[in-house]
Amino acid sequence: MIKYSFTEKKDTRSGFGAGLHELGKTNSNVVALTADLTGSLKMDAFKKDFPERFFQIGIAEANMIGIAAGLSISNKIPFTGTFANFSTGRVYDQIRQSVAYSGKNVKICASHAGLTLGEDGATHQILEDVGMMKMLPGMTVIVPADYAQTKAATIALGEHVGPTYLRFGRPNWPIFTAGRPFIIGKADKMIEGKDVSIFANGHMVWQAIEAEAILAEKGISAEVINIHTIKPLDVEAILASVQKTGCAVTCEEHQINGGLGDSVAQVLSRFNPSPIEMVAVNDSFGESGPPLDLLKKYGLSPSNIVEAAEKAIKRKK
Amino acid sequence: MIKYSFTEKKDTRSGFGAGLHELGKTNSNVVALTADLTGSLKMDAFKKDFPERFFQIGIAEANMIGIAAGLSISNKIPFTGTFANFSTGRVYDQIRQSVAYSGKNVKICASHAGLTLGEDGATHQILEDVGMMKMLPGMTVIVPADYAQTKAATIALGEHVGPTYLRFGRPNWPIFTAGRPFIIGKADKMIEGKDVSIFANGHMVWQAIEAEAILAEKGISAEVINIHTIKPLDVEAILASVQKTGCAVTCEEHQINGGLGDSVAQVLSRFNPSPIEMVAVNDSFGESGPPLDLLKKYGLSPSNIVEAAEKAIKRKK
Amino acid sequence: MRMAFRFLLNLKEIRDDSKYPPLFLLQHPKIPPIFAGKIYLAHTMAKEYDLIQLKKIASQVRRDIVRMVHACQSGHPGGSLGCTEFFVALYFTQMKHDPKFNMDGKGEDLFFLSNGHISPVWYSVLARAGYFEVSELATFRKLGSRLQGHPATHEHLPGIRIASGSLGQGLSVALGAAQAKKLDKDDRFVYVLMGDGEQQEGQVWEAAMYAAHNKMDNVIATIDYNGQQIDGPVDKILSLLDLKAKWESFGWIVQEFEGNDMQAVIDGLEKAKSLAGKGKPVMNLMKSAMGFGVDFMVGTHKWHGAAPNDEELAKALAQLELTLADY
Amino acid sequence: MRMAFRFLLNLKEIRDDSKYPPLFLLQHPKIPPIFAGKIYLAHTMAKEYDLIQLKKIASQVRRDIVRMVHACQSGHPGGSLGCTEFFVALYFTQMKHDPKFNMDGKGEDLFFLSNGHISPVWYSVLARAGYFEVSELATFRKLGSRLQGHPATHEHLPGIRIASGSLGQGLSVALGAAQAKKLDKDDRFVYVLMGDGEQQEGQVWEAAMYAAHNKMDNVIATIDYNGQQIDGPVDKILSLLDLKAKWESFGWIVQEFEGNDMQAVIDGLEKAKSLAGKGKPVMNLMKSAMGFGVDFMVGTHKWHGAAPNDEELAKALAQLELTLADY
Ligand SMILES: Cc1ncc(C[n+]2csc(CCOP(=O)(O)OP(=O)(O)O)c2C)c(N)n1
Ligand SMILES: Cc1ncc(C[n+]2csc(CCOP(=O)(O)OP(=O)(O)O)c2C)c(N)n1
Ligand SMILES: [Mg+2]
Ligand SMILES: [Mg+2]
Repeated sequence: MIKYSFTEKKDTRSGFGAGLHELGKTNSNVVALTADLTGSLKMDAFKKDFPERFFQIGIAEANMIGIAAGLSISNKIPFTGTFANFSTGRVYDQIRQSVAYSGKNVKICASHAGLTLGEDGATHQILEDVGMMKMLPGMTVIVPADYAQTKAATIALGEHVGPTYLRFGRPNWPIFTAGRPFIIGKADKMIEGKDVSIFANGHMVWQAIEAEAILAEKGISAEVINIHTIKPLDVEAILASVQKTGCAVTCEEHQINGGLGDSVAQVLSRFNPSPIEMVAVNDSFGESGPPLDLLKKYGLSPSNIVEAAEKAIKRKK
Repeated sequence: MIKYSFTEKKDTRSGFGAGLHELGKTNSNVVALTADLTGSLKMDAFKKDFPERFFQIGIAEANMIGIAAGLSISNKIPFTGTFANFSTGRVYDQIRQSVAYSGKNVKICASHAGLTLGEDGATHQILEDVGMMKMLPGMTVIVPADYAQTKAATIALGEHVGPTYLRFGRPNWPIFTAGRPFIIGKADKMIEGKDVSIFANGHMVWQAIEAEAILAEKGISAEVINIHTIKPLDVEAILASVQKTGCAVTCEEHQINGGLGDSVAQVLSRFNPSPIEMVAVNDSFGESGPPLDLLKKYGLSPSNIVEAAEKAIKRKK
Repeated sequence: MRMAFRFLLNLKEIRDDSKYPPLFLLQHPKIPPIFAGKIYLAHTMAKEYDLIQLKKIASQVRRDIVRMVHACQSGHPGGSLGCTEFFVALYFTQMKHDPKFNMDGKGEDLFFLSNGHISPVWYSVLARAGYFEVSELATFRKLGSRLQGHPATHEHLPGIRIASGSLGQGLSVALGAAQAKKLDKDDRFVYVLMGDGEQQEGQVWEAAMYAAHNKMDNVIATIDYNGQQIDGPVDKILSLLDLKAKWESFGWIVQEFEGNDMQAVIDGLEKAKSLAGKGKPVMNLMKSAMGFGVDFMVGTHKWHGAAPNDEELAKALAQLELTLADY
Repeated sequence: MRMAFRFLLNLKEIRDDSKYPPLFLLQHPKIPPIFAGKIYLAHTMAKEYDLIQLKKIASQVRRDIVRMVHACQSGHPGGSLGCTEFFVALYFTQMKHDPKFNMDGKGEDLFFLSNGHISPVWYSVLARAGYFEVSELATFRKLGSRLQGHPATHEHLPGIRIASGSLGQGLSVALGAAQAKKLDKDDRFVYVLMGDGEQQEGQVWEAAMYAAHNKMDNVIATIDYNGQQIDGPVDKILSLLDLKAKWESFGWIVQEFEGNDMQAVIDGLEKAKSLAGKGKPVMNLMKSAMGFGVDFMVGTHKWHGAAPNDEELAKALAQLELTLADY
């Protein structure tokens, strides 16, 4: 039985839009920027109600990052919004110098991350953004799991000081975290278990929850932990869980290199070497197609998580 | 006793310059591009002897990557040369789409990587380039250890087909690999040992060789392996070594996140969980200073490797 | 002779040139009557279509576009419809090109699409020109297709030499290809199309500067000057002001022409060739209307990236004459 | 009154304004005679230095530059020397600014250095203007210094609001700061300096377009139009052609002035203020000579990023009058 139910699906980017609009009301320092993607980023409500705090930059992402950094100097809290690809790889050097190294309070908010943007295909399906952003010293990196958590994370960023990368996506997705507390840097244990630790984030948390139900039927007790914050990583939560279970599965809509899997592998290798199986895109580009078909084709389905969990358990000494 | 001696120090970028010049003579399809850094990249000789195959792009790195991709369409073999920062983070999206995803035979050659560029400081000291490039599907990533190996690697790229990132640096450094075969993707075992595997690349290989001597005096037998190719990773060599030694130390002039350390951690976590200690920049920006002072301050000295090795050995079960 | 047919027929059976005598081709029942006249090899086909024929091809391409976008319920009809005359004119009257497709394009004119989102029009024209079966248009944006949402080489679709979709990169790539042609003493042209919103990307101006300084006079660039981008009219989002003055100040020869008048496009492209080779790169500012050809789509950014529903599709198709067979 | 002194003296003891009576300051033996005249608060000091005084400051700044670069045997003297008049004029006659340094710069004029490699001139002027002790100039580019090779906020050096060094980013940052000023109804100016080689970076043109469209008329940008970049003369590497026409076509008000004539710089900056506030951003094309002030360095890219040896230092210092104390 799936331990979480949902009554509604919504896109995580709408959670961002809702959170941003909320922030607009409560914090007059919050400003928003977009690079010709107001609608895709669901920033319309903010734009409508706070036009003087909304900056349309045009198709010029590098300039957007610079402008955001400049705005932050006078204590504005800029939220930039474009696709995840153009939020990271397109402007890495600008983020690095003008935001991260300069310690600016800029919130880089990125939609259409991962395979699940679907039909636009590989040029847009960035699977390396988390890896890039987590390498930047001082950068907070958050990958919320659903609409509710994306909204909560967005609102939390209003108070949080420092450069942040917030990653979300395009497709409608089950809403199952509503009401749960969201704390930056604090992993969220969704399901207790003892045989294997499943660490997931973003859309993959739901996949993990579905996988857990299948595993439970097979008599395997899986712990499911939502690592919504990749950086700073909740090392304690990871170590405590694997201490108990003895093995781990990581699940992410990201390249196998550079993301959550590597973060967990680093922690365990340094503090408690344990078998890890990684459910991620296996070092290939994506392609056009419907989101769920893509997750299946690229090995990110619940069944892949189940397989990985069984394998990880077998590998325990 | 240090197992390798050297009679000369030279900068690795000069190895690139010499290799490129060599290629210019032997392969008329080789073309070279720079973004206003001919001298810093040591491309003068190529420019002088093959002016019609040398393209001065000006300070426009994004354009340089696009032009290189375009040149490759007609079977030219373009080598782009600028600082590592502007070779990667500045142009990640361009490399991703026009080179990696398009499968173009472009050689991205990057100097002044890491802390050891010295006085220019953190804006230029990229410590995330390897992490970025290794996430790109199909990208070959090479970090040679000295002048001789950089020259050999450059020449090897003339034959190798596919997108490549070649990383080298600014300071003079011992030359100790002369005469050793260089094969892309094949780790180079420098020193046999049985207590701990030290995996290093770039300038850190020499640091590891120095560390091995200190460890030997302490009665510890360290294996030193030069992982000059980060991608494709020589998984077999890594597993075979750790199978024998039971623990690993990784050494790189890179952020602790995303580089060689994480590559090794991923391999071991998936195939043979073992203690790893990582000698790398610990998630911070660099600063201005003399190269060796910087290596010391940021924990990349031979003594840090020694410490890490001792710690890794202690952690063996 | 046979190659030209392949453009239009896409018969698998005639892929191998040597297998069938010309007679077979000329008598083939699927050759539409409008092509019963002169048929030339791709390499020499320039201007051998009369205006009526070209317009009929354009009408069919527009049908393909709306049907493709409708079928997968995603993609970019607006810019595609607006650039239909351009693509048809370029591939059927201007370029020396070989649908057998050699990646290196030696001795051929090359085309690069920088504003990759208007892939539907390119795919349709490539198929109608014989690069691949028109039936493959049905796979657009579907799992496993070679017709990716944005053009890609990754799946080896003939006709595509580089991926695009992330804006701003195409002119640079075209310059590289043009440099290679100069190195190889290959005197054919390199064409590239960009969007007007895309002009906001800095990389475009890096490339602009390079092209002038390096006298890239074998490059003929075109801007789809439709005045629209995703969030609204370009003038409201981030105005390009006097775009002609901008490109001239960057050292280019600039001309303007109407993009939805087939004759004007052909004349403009002919003119561009005559302006080329004089030490400067050539820029065409092509005034087009986003969504041209479908009354409810025309002139608005709303159809930049929206797919018609069944009813809208029917309405659109009713306005677009069926000239060749639908795929 | 006291703040102005702090600019010039950098005495730790007088950091706290309230501690010492003005008299103490005026009589302090270290006050150089050239500053015995009128002294005004930073906020109102515009034009209260006469030309002779400003030139003397400039001479001292040039001494600082060559000594700093010599001491660490790295750094960029060429562009620094060429921009000395600009920095001195800006900080000592133009900007309303507070050396106590508030990051947010509310109510102050702000300055951003986009071509961060010419940090030596900025550091010297900041120190000479009282932002930190001149003695700290000796730490330039050394381990643990706040005076990084390229300007940084990371080590909290007063006067710096953002890191630069990777070219092309400064104008964008300045626009953001200027947007914030407009939001806050703060009517001070935002100044930014760029290199001419730096104009080759596309991001500059993204920012150019944005500034015009959004009527950023509180931005006064300057280009160090020295005609040189690392690999050689700009005209040979990648020509900017008619740079004035370029910026005008991007919607800016453009004026030119001589950059190594103190009076011309002051007049130019005054003029720029009068051109501002009219709905358009203002661009100064400042014709300067790289390496100005040191005969063997002037006018060549060779000294873009090379340090003088001991002998060259002596030769340089012999040409640069000691006016304030060397650090
Ligand atoms: C680098 C980059 N930024 C943003 C986008 C998202 N995007 C796709 S098309 C488009 C608008 C392009 O406008 P224009 O070039 O005028 O094309 P048109 O809408 O007229 O077809 C945008 C912003 C992108 N594809 N690439
Ligand atoms: C993005 C980027 N690319 C390359 C460099 C290396 N670089 C530093 S200064 C410089 C030349 C700059 O020329 P210009 O702006 O004219 O400054 P000047 O040499 O006149 O001081 C270059 C290429 C850099 N710092 N940043
Ligand atoms: Mg448009
Ligand atoms: Mg210059």
